Amino acid sequence: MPEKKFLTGNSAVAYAVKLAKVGVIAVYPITPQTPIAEKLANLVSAGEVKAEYLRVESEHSALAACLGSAMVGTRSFTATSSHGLAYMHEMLTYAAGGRFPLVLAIANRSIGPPWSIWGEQQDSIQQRDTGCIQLYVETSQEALDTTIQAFKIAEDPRVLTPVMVCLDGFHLSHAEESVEIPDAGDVERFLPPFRTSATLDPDNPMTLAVGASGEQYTLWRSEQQTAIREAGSIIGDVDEEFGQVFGRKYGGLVDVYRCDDADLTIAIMGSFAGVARDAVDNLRQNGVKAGMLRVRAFRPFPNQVVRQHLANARHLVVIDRDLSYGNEGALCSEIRGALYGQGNVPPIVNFIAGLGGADLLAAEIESVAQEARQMTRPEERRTVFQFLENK
Amino acid sequence: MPEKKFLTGNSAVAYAVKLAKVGVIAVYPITPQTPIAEKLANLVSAGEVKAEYLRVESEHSALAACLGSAMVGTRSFTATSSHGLAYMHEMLTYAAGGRFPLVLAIANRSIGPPWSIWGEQQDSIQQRDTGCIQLYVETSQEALDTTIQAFKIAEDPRVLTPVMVCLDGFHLSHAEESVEIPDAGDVERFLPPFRTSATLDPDNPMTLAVGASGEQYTLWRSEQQTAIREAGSIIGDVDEEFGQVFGRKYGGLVDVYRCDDADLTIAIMGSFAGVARDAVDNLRQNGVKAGMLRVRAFRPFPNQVVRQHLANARHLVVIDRDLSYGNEGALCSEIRGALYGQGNVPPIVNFIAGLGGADLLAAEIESVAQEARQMTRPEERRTVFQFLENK
Amino acid sequence: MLEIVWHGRGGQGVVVASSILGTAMAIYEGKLAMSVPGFGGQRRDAPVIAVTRVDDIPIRRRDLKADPDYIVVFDDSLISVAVSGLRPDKPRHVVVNSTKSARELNLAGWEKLTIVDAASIATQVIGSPIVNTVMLGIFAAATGLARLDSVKKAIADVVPAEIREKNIAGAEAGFEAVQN
Amino acid sequence: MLEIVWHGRGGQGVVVASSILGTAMAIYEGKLAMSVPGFGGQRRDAPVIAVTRVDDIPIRRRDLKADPDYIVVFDDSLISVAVSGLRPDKPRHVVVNSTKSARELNLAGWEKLTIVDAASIATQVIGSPIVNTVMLGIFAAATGLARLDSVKKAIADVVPAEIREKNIAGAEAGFEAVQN
Amino acid sequence: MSEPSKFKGVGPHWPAGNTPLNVGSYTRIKPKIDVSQCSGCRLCFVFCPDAAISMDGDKNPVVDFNLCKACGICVNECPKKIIEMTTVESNA
Amino acid sequence: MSEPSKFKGVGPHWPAGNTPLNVGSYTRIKPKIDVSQCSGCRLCFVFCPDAAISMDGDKNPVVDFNLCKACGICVNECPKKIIEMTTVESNA
Amino acid sequence: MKIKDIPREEHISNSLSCAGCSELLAVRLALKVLGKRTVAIVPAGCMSTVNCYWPQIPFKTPMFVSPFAATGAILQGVSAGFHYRGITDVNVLAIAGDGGTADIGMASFSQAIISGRKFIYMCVDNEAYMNTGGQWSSTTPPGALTTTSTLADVTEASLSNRKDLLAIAMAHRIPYAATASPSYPLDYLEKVRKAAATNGPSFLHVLTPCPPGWGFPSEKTIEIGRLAVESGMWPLCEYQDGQLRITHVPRQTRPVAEYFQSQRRFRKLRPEGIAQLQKIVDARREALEKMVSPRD
Amino acid sequence: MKIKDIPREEHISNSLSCAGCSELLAVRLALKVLGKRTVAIVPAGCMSTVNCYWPQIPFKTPMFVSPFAATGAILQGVSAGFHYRGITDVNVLAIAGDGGTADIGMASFSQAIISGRKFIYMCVDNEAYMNTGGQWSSTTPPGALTTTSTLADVTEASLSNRKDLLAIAMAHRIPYAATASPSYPLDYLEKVRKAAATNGPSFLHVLTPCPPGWGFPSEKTIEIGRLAVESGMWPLCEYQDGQLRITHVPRQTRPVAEYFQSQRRFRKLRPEGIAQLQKIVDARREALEKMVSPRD
Ligand SMILES: Cc1ncc(C[n+]2csc(CCOP(=O)(O)OP(=O)(O)O)c2C)c(N)n1
Ligand SMILES: Cc1ncc(C[n+]2csc(CCOP(=O)(O)OP(=O)(O)O)c2C)c(N)n1
Ligand code: SF4
Ligand code: SF4
Ligand code: SF4
Ligand code: SF4
Ligand code: SF4
Ligand code: SF4
Ligand SMILES: [Mg+2]
Ligand SMILES: [Mg+2]
Repeated sequence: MPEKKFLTGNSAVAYAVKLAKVGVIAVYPITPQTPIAEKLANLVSAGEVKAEYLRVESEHSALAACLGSAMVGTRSFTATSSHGLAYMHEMLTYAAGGRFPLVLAIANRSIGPPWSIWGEQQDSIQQRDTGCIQLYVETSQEALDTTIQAFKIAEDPRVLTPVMVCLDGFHLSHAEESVEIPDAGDVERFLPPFRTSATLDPDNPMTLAVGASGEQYTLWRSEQQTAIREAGSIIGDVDEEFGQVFGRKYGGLVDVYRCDDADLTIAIMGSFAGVARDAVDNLRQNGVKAGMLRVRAFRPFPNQVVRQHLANARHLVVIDRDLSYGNEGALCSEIRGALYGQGNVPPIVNFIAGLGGADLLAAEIESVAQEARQMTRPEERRTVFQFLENK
Repeated sequence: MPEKKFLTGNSAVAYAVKLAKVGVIAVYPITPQTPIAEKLANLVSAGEVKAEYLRVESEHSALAACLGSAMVGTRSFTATSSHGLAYMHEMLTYAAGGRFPLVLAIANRSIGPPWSIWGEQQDSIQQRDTGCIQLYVETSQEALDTTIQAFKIAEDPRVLTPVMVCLDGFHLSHAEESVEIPDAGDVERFLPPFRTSATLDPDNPMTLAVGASGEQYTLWRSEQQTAIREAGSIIGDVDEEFGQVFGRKYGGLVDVYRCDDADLTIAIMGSFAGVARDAVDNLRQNGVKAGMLRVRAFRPFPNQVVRQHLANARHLVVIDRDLSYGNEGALCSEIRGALYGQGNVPPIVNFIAGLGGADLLAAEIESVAQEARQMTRPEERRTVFQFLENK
Repeated sequence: MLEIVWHGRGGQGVVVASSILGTAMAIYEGKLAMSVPGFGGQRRDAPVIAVTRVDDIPIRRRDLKADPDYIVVFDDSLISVAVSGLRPDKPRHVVVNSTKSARELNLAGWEKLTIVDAASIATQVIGSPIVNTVMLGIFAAATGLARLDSVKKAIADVVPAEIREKNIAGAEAGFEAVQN
Repeated sequence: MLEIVWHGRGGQGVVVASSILGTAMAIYEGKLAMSVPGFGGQRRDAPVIAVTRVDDIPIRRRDLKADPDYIVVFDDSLISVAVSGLRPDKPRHVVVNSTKSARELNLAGWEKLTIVDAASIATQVIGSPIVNTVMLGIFAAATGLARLDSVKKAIADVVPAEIREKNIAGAEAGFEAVQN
Repeated sequence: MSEPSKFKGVGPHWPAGNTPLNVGSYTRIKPKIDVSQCSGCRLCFVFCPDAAISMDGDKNPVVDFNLCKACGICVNECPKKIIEMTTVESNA
Repeated sequence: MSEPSKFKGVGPHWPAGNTPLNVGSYTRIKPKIDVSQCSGCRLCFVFCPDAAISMDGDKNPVVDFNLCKACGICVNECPKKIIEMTTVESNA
Repeated sequence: MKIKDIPREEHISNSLSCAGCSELLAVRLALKVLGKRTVAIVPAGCMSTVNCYWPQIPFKTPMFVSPFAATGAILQGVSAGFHYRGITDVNVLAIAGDGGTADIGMASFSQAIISGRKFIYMCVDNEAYMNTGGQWSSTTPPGALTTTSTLADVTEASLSNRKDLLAIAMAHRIPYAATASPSYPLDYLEKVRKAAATNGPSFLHVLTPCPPGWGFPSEKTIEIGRLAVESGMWPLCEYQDGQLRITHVPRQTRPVAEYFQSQRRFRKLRPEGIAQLQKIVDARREALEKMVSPRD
Repeated sequence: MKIKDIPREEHISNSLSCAGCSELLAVRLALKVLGKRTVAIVPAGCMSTVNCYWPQIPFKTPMFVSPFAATGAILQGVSAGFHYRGITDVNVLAIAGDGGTADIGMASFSQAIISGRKFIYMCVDNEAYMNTGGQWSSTTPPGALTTTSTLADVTEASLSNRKDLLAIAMAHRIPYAATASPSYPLDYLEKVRKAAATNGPSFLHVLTPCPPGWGFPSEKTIEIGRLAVESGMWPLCEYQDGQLRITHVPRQTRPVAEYFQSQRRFRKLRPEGIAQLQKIVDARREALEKMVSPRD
């Protein structure tokens, strides 16, 4: 029987890990992810989760340990944030290139200096080229549901690629709200037992993670690219199937709000989509046909659906909780790439907001949206930092 | 007196470090960078370089040690490749956020698995969001000259940001060619003594790398962004001044070849620009108005000059020696971003080539260019993998 | 949407109180709710706030910049902070743990005001001066927002077993203190 | 552009030979040159190649896929590999270290061909069977591409001090072996 | 939150010893020392983690309420047991 | 370079023990064992890093030229000194 | 050194640490001996977090917040940089936690020792990751609860299950290393002095009781530290020129049970476990005495 | 075990290693004793590089090429994964170099031991980073030249300047650890057997002479290993149940000078240096004998 609980995003993830019957958990503490590690430790010692709980010495080793256990056929999980995710960087590339189907939860946080334990998406954005799938969620419920979906996506024989489930630090990881915990039996039916292709098995000996060059190397890399592109459709399918079984779905690659007839669209990722929805409603009350496009899958990047939903937008505000220093917000430049070459594309305001844990209010989005409406020439571009413009 | 030598790209870098009078060198071995570490070790023990040579236990520590020595007012240098650079990821973010003016040489190499010791630019491309400046060079001479320039750029009070000098593994790091070694005195005049802002100094005590949140945090981040954008013009100025002193310059942010009247342009980074030049000449012999745009500065990304030089291009081939799995080559999507919103932008073929050390031949570029000429609608996009299309 | 802002000091259980009320509203009062803890590594005695939001439709905002309908203050040294800068545009109910009078607390102006010496109740009933569950009882009685029963169930859900009973008793005591 | 391809085995100094010739041409013959070593972690005895390119204009290509004008083979077990698949479209000069005859080596067809027992020269003069510098002398004499003097200067630049003299002598010996 | 940086250095660094906040301001119980009986052994001064006790002259320990967090260590460690915790109205 | 992968597994992994190349093929000097004097002590078999020596039956060590890299260890370690390096024409 | 000789000048105050924090006390006292010309490298952990958030900057001496794993490497760099510039009058001090030293920092710690450079590496050991709320670290003692180790009692495994940093430093043949406790200020500060006087790497392993993390009232901080030494849980030793010696033999030795009962983190420890641990502690004390007593 | 008992079955062949590689020999022999049901974790280093490049795959048993720093963590994961699945008949073996163990891998190595999980960690020590061409590692002996340490002679610093992995493992109270040499196959394989029989972590530190890296002709590989033991440079010991013992006392002891003269890497070592090192080796031998001899 489904059960209702009042949960933080972190606890929601922990319950998903429990429902997914994970066999090995290796998590290293870091704020704001730590409560996931702690909740899982409790569930394990309470016997509610039958998993091996590894206390490794770093995040690099946490992911490495998961690789090791996955390699011998055990579903494995880790979670981290910020410097911890940065410290995993080599291993993320390794897990993706080696096609290991792992699931990581990322409680998004900025990376210092300046040090900040608070929320920001820079940590996972910095991993955009590692080959891992990245899904960003809005609510505790979505965090739980997406984590379950993530195992199914990662382990799909056509994908076999690690999946990062990203939840905003504190704003989502630590805020509590109502969550429906799915029935264990339903989850078991939805999520087949762990499958992987690369195994250390004396009965079928292989050398894993071999070397290659030139042509053979390129072949394997192109297969890796095919798989993660393929994941694009699989993410949608899994979300659909999840909806049929559990009655909740999230739009697959993107989640749209009042977009169809919008001529001003706000693109965003993660839990600030909530205030973006408020901003959309307020703008509409003031006669601005606004809509919101929430990108759930940042990798693979959904170029096609983004094009589709922005086809009619005349103004675009892209909110980035990150910044690719020396260029612009990552979501913004990826969206530019998606729209490249389309007939009359909209001018874009790139709103850099929510850095270092800053709250984002609907009103702030609305005022940036009003700025955006002043821009008419598609080649116009503006980057607006929260707080600083009014200085 | 300038002196002519027959040098690999790696040795050229080592001579630049000598000329820059670096005080602390901390390098960890990895192919294809290792010869830099070895050459410097020899120069130090031969007394030709008066520096402290640190034998650390990892690349993370190599860059950390450089931070430490820079913090007490010593010009510091490290170099790495591939997994080593990936292992530095956290420290790169740290050095950039902390505004430490360091110079790193990167002998570009792929990151496994599949393992490959050979050339590819994935390793440095994966660092595009860390806040470091990235300069890609074509020849041994440019490697030497750019390394000297890099110190001046990094230490400019307006910049104070780490600079990565990227040279293709093997094709450039290990191939030998004629190099003019600048006169030590000239270099001393060109490059002022080491300056930095963040120092551990008992006579002016500060706490370095502090924490912050929200508004103050955002302020520091926006200053970081301003500094690296500013570096855009400073890179050009330094290259110009270098030209005046030493008679060699490289175009600053980009280096163009027969671009002015080109209606088919090949965009590329690094040492394969050589074969791209051949391809351009051959194409022109066959009546195709081709040109080449070599991007030297990938961070900061030169949106404006790229726009300028591609204004008239009707066809565009972007060659990426990297791949942002789940999207496309990084150079390609950044160029899309740069051209976004311009009047009739060209359709782009993204040619993924030279992975895992593969050679790239002019003929291969030419045939992709011919493909590109078939494309007419700006929204058309094609990703072509070397080797695999003809399969 | 109703917004309840909790003020206290590190160690007084402000975040837990907000979590308990949220649980009561979301699980036992059929509402939708969200509890937003004051973020950051507060150490003991530092001022802490938490915000509980209650509504019939999904709650979208997750910030701490609330425009409170209810203000609950665990430590009367924090009152000035708690009520400063509040626009007089809507009725707000202030619930305070204090031995002082409204005037002493400079709260004379407020018509919706509940002052109870929750500390001594807590010390008596729970055996420690940690007032959060007592304040929940007081809040329930004074505002009628949640039924005592729901609050007690929520306490049972949130509070660790070994101190559960005491805290339920604490809530009851707080509730009665207002009733009578 | 002239392309010289060097064939040998790990340990025979193929890469160094290419480097020395490149140095000779670039520094002492006023040409532009590039030396491209066979890439990768070869271990002893594995076949290795290197390519030297020489031109009057900047050299742009850095690959190993050469269409050689000169083919230098340090180990006659590699000849088949060295000459296989070469289009007959241009004259190519083959220089081999061997005790065998052209026929035994299946090189009868080649008009530009130099076969010298460099190994015994090396053993005599240098005291080890490492033939690379001897082969450079032979190459210089047989092809006239570089002056012996330039080769000797280049050896002095590239080879470590302790074995410098011997190797210069080796080059001379190789040179004379062809002259006479 | 405090006003953004006016300090003109570059990057997230800050002059040492800048502490606008008085950590002692959180607590209203503070130690009271009966200096008349004090032996001047200085143990309270030594053991106070927060540098809240200074020895004025050679004998008298003085508590700085702005720094004192009321941990009670001095009370516990004073060999003469002449320090006690008392509630103060204003703590600065 | 060899032809690209036909192996149907996913990712950069490969079935164990696949060695198309014979590392012994590089060298044309190989050990020759005078088995008539061999004591069967097996030390050559034990010390050969490349598993190039096998004991056929209980007595006779046999060298597999496809695997032998001509390191000379067996020659050096044979207590009876009955192994010598000889040049072979074809090495397989 | 006498209590009276402890300098009055303060080099850190107004820190956001919890009340009764002995990590802060250890730092405060060490800086008194080391003085103004000391630069501190402080990796992520309580001692950086409570001392680095703008605009509250409690260190009066230069301080750098170091990445968690990099302490040893930063030390090498700072020490080498000073050496390159010929600056010899500055103490280079690291203040790292147990997690930052024994776990994620182990590799750079180990290499820093081997580098032979001059620095003082101080590990303030509160036996868990306290800055993140008290998770298990590899120095967490057997029987202690943390938020990620709910180990209810001592098991065979759990006994070896703890890193002995002094032994590890000795295995590196470090010139100077010692265990210490701020509850014994003179012993502690004498060791800080010796560490600073060492011409090469030195290591101080300081036990720093943590009121919220260990579960005891803040006024007991010093007392708990004393109890750790008197119960034999934390012997005060020193390793110099390859010789290990005990620097303080407690007048009275207390049963470990007293130590365990003084802290909530040990609440799940059952009598058998306590008895077992008493044996181990006695054995260790004996071994130690043998080890330090000159052979025959 | 007798020579005759060494299994004939080969589990690795056609490796691209150099001729006379004793790392390969160590692996080949170990696999003979451990058998088919062994999974090998091999971090970046010669033993992965020469055995992993498509399409040449010499391992016949399962093998994983591990990231350089992660060996210990992968071991934990593999061991835990097998344990979770109830698989108990597979040996989990790491084959890591000195660089991969003593330098970049130190943190994960250290934590793997503390984890108490069952595995065999074998360090094949050729005393430098050979896969990248022979750079200094923290096990490079004093007086040896590498491409990044041109240290011409022994200096006070350089003497301590070497990590003793056995001592470090012992400081972790590891259940089983030993030094070994493939030049002593029976001693070596007996230790492999014991390591496999240990119900917990075990560590084998194997000296593996490297012809190109050390500068000696490939046929001397075994001889050099013997010389290392007979000269006292590489004592063969074993640590079990907290006891250290010497497993092989060479019949004859040779002067270290012989060892140094046998390898080009020591060519810059001057007589005074050699004399100094002879003293150190003698002292160590004595200390070792004392240490292992039961106290009075
Ligand atoms: C790479 C990385 N991983 C994790 C963290 C999060 N983190 C910061 S401090 C800390 C715990 C520190 O524990 P310890 O070193 O024992 O110091 P203490 O706080 O106990 O004084 C952790 C896990 C980090 N900052 N960086
Ligand atoms: C993070 C990282 N840094 C550097 C390297 C490059 N690297 C690969 S193997 C190796 C040396 C290995 O030395 P060792 O561990 O002693 O093994 P050996 O080759 O000597 O057997 C190095 C430096 C790497 N693969 N990964
Ligand atoms: S109570 Fe604590 S903080 Fe206050 S003075 Fe005493 S020891 Fe210092
Ligand atoms: S501890 Fe007590 S006796 Fe000693 S100085 Fe302080 S107050 Fe005086
Ligand atoms: S020469 Fe070396 S490889 Fe060949 S058989 Fe003898 S030992 Fe084996
Ligand atoms: S070592 Fe010599 S004697 Fe022993 S088996 Fe081999 S050949 Fe025979
Ligand atoms: S948690 Fe412990 S160590 Fe950290 S500041 Fe508080 S008392 Fe000090
Ligand atoms: S370099 Fe040394 S260790 Fe590496 S393969 Fe060659 S012989 Fe073996
Ligand atoms: Mg700690
Ligand atoms: Mg090695």
